[in-house]
Amino acid sequence: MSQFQKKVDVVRTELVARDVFRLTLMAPEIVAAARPGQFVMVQIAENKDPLLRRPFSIHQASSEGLLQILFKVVGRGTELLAQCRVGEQVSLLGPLGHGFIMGDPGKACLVGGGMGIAPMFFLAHRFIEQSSSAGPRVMPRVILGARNREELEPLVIDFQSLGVEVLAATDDGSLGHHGLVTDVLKKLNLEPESTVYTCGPRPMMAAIHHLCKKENIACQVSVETTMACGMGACLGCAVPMKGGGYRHACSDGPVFASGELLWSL
Amino acid sequence: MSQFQKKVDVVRTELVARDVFRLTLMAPEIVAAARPGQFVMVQIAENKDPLLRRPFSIHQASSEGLLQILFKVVGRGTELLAQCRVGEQVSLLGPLGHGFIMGDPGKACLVGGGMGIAPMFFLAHRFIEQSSSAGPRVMPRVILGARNREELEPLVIDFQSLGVEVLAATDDGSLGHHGLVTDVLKKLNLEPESTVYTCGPRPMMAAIHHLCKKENIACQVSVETTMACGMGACLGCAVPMKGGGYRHACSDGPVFASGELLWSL
Amino acid sequence: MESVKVRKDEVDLRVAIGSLELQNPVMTASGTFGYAREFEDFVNLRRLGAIVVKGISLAPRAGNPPPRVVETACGMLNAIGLENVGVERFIREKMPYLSALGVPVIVNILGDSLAEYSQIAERLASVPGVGALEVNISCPNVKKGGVAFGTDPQMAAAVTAAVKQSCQVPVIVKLSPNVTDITVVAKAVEEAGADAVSLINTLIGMAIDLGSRRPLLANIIGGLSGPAIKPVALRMVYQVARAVTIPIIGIGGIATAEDAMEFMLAGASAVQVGTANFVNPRASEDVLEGISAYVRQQKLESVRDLIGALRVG
Amino acid sequence: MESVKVRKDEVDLRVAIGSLELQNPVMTASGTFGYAREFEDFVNLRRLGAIVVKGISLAPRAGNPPPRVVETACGMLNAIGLENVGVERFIREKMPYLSALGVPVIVNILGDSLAEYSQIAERLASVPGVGALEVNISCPNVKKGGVAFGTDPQMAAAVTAAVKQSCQVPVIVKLSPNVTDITVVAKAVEEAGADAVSLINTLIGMAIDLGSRRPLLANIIGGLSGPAIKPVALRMVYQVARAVTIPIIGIGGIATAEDAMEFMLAGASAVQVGTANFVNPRASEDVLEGISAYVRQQKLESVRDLIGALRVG
Ligand SMILES: Cc1cc2nc3c(=O)[nH]c(=O)nc-3n(C[C@H](O)[C@H](O)[C@H](O)COP(=O)(O)OP(=O)(O)OC[C@H]3O[C@@H](n4cnc5c(N)ncnc54)[C@H](O)[C@@H]3O)c2cc1C
Ligand SMILES: Cc1cc2nc3c(=O)[nH]c(=O)nc-3n(C[C@H](O)[C@H](O)[C@H](O)COP(=O)(O)OP(=O)(O)OC[C@H]3O[C@@H](n4cnc5c(N)ncnc54)[C@H](O)[C@@H]3O)c2cc1C
Ligand SMILES: Cc1cc2nc3c(=O)[nH]c(=O)nc-3n(C[C@H](O)[C@H](O)[C@H](O)COP(=O)(O)O)c2cc1C
Ligand SMILES: Cc1cc2nc3c(=O)[nH]c(=O)nc-3n(C[C@H](O)[C@H](O)[C@H](O)COP(=O)(O)O)c2cc1C
Ligand code: FES
Ligand code: FES
Repeated sequence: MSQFQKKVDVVRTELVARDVFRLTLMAPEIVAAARPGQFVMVQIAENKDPLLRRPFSIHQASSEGLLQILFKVVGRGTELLAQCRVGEQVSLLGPLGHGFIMGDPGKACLVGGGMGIAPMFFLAHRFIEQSSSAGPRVMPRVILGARNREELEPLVIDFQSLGVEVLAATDDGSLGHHGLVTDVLKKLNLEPESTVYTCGPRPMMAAIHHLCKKENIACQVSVETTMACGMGACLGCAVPMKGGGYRHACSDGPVFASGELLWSL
Repeated sequence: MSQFQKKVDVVRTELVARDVFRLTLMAPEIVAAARPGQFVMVQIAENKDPLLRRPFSIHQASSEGLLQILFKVVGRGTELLAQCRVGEQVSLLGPLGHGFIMGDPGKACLVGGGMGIAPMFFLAHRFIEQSSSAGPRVMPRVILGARNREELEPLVIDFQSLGVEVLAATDDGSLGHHGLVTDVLKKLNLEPESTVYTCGPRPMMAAIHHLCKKENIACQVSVETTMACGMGACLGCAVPMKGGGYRHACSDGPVFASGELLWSL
Repeated sequence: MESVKVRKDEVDLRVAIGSLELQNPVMTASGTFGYAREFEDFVNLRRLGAIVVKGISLAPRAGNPPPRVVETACGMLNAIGLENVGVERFIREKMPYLSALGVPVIVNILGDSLAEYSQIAERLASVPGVGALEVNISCPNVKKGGVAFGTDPQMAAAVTAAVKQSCQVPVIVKLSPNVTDITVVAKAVEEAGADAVSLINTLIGMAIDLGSRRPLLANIIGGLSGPAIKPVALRMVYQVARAVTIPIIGIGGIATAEDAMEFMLAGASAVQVGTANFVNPRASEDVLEGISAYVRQQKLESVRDLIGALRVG
Repeated sequence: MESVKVRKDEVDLRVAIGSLELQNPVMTASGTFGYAREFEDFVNLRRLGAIVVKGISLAPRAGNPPPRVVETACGMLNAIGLENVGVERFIREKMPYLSALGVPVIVNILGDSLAEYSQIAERLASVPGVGALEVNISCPNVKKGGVAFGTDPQMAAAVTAAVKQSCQVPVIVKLSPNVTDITVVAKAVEEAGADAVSLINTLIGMAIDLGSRRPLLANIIGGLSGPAIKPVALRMVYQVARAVTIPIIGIGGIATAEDAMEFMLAGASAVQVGTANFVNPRASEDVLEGISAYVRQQKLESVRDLIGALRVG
């Protein structure tokens, strides 16, 4: 496993929706090693406050060495990161963690909620690359959910530009299904050999886990925890396991088979 | 006494010499209240590191509400401050302290060494304004010293543009007298009714104090200490007094009659 | 909660420290707010819950040689050495301005012996405007007095009893964090009659200049304050809140209303803003306004609903 | 200083911790460097003075429920709860990699009783590559064991004696800063036979989420580390250096070579880099390179010239 700590150039900054930002960074070494579901730790400040790096999923890793993260401003760290400008540098640590285990693109269903959409884009992209190199193009299914159209539409368009069809769900019904992504997933009636790949708020992932369990469908979830190091050193990122005990989101995850995890906290 | 805490716009940044910067700030309230020898406390970072403000003499306060500080990068705070860009804002606290007690411009001799030149410019400017409003223009004498021509020349030119003649001294002889400002001062043979106004490194000010004492000339010095608050609240800025005990650089000074201070530390 | 009236359109911010009723829980911390007047251009002093002034001793003290302060990561060290004008000049020169503000003045007192504590308490208790005494048994900067009283429960209790006997005003004992178990000292002073405890004073620390190979403070060691110490202060307030029944005043790294309310959740009835005053001279009023906005926005009946309201388990 | 050779063109960075000779004074702090392998992409592990691994107990421990870590001003709180794989799996799974590095491995050990400390020391002492044991008597996270041993000089001495009797390797006792007088504990463990002391472990702290009104750590309290605590650590190293004659390992907020050398001036013979590893996984090697450059540039005969070289008075 190759991991890097690099000061990288910010080459593009985008305001995707209110409080949602996308940074494009030139990070060829990390990109070369990156797989969907992995993440990077971003240093926020040159000085000692905020002290710790912040974890962000790899949103896209292009063949030109460009790495993207998509994030929402939720606190001090993300607020400072949103002020990043083209020409500045940030320190990245990555790629970190174990990503999704990618199966048959035609049997894949990707479900992203809120900022959980971030890693799904990289995953969708790789599925499509994989499927096109293996004969006739088979597209994974994609379900994306968010609070409203404003937040979701720009991301839906991005996925559509990859050539995939997107099923959308919003809390207020302003785009796609009025309600939860799980409603949409339920209606899809996936075949038993399918695999659901998901990332999003915990209640959403819990609902998807239970649905998949009932339907006997494989389900991989990417979890979030607070993290200090992101590389297995601090043991701060404990994830309670079904059988008792903990595993570590950064080094054992962030992707787990949903059945391994303890969902009733 | 009126003091203000204001977020002010950076309207100009200059690299004056290697590691020496000048910031021009739009601070009309502070400018209106400012007198030569007073200082401002500048907040370095939005976040909590570095925590404390840093004190800088008021280098110039123009009738248009512009305030300048001139500073050298000596540590983390000044390094960050040097990265300030036009369009950004900084928080100022000021004007603080008691400035110079200005006597007869024709009897004034200003001696600035290194960054101690900063307050001398504002003082020279006010002396000239004062003298021109009071009939025929009488110029204060000005002696400026620094390590070398590179550091000193831009500042000498600034003073010359006020119309004053500048006697320069450099450690390496690359501009003006090869040696100390005290040598130059000594040769001036000031009349007994003169007042020397000085700011600079402590050894320089000590030498000037002793010279003035011998010659029976009044001498006002602006001292530097570490400061936490700059406004008399923390008692951190103790200055040892000749008669024992301490006074406070920020609220009792930073300008003192040199004879009041304990010079033999 | 009767003596201070609340207007209908105002939120109820009143809290009580023993018999002392405050219009709101925001005070200034001793040694960080001078004698209040220094802040009159920045803070509407009449709005504060109380003003705690720089520690006062019987005789004036010159304090330590410089350097006295140094910045550290998210904090600062000070070794002021309890410089102060002494009780007589304080009463003569500072109290008239302070008492005219109409806000309770809490005088932080210190002494080298029980007798000194008694004497200064007696002298101050009768001065109009003095709302309470805060007994500094915890300052780490002076060799005699301070250290010993604050770290030994018996001595802390003895000082408390001596001060209580010498005055009628509420007595707040300010605890040192430099102890193995702060609840032991808190319980000792509670039993000795303290009306409230305030915590924490500074942690003892040190800074070194590599270039000169010298300590950065002339006094070698000093007291650490500021945001860096907030987690320690919060923990100690939480622990003391479960050990005593008298009110607690929370101190340590408070710079925002959020900080202040976290201390209240942990069990503090009031708070003191310290080092933050140096960075933002308006900090105390900013904290007050933030608390007021929160109480209004959360539709709390009173700010007192926050005291000890931490949900654990 | 014989066993480790210094090449002519290299600066002399060797230091000794009792009978353990190190090629340089830079170690990693327990619990912040995993089992070292996690850092192999970032640090040339063979260059380090020593590697201190995560605290090991006799039986594996699952640790505390999450959240376990939270950021604070210039610091962080952790309540890992001493999660570890237990001594047997450690020896089987981690030691082969570690011992192959050719750098002394210092195993941080913890137990709930004297017997447990003895047993684990006995078990580890004979394992090839184990250069020393660091006895954790100070971890604040576990109710049993940790706290009591570290804050009571008698108990600290008893653990030290028990571990010393159970092994031949040098025994380093890691001191807790959460005490009134750290020199008392330091002297007690020195007398009980400790070959060195390391300090400081974390300060006990707490953080609260105003929104949910809950502690930010599931364990409520946790250990504060990082730059915020450096002044306290430096002060304690300075105090202990004047109280004991055994070597001291300085810990607390060290992120740069300057930090490390300040601890050496205060009296430390070696240092440990902790929380800084999380921000900059190369921190330990950066510190080492910085010290090396300084010793060369200042033309010191040896890095040992720095130890206790603080100029006071
Ligand atoms: C593996 C992983 C991948 C992630 N990917 C993304 C992503 O692609 N896009 C995105 O917007 N966010 C992502 N996050 C969450 C992101 O790390 C947090 O939003 C961020 O750290 C908040 O920092 P802050 O300083 O702004 O907030 P803080 O002020 O630190 O906290 C604000 C809020 O965020 C929560 N929070 C803080 N730190 C974390 C953390 N490390 N993990 C989860 N929640 C946290 C706090 O509990 C609090 O509610 C990811 C988290 C993990 C663990
Ligand atoms: C009233 C007053 C007016 C001043 N005016 C000017 C000015 O016009 N131009 C200018 O360049 N500098 C001036 N200074 C000095 C300036 O405040 C310091 O250079 C600055 O605070 C250093 O900050 P730093 O973070 O870069 O350095 P740090 O990393 O904090 O320290 C680097 C070096 O600077 C010294 N230093 C740190 N803080 C102070 C301080 N408050 N006062 C003096 N020395 C300090 C330290 O001892 C150390 O040697 C003035 C100081 C005072 C007290
Ligand atoms: C410069 C300075 C001077 C202080 N002087 C006193 C004092 O005279 N008496 C006292 O009890 N505490 C004194 N303190 C401690 C503060 O009142 C407060 O307890 C401590 O600074 C922690 O709060 P903070 O982190 O908000 O500053 C002083 C603190 C500072 C920084
Ligand atoms: C996440 C974490 C885990 C730790 N685990 C241990 C441990 O197992 N044993 C121990 O003695 N100290 C442990 N410590 C304490 C550190 O070794 C060190 O003493 C402390 O963090 C102070 O140093 P620092 O400020 O450089 O981090 C841990 C610290 C952290 C942050
Ligand atoms: S975040 Fe440190 S071990 Fe996972
Ligand atoms: S700097 Fe605070 S009193 Fe002078």
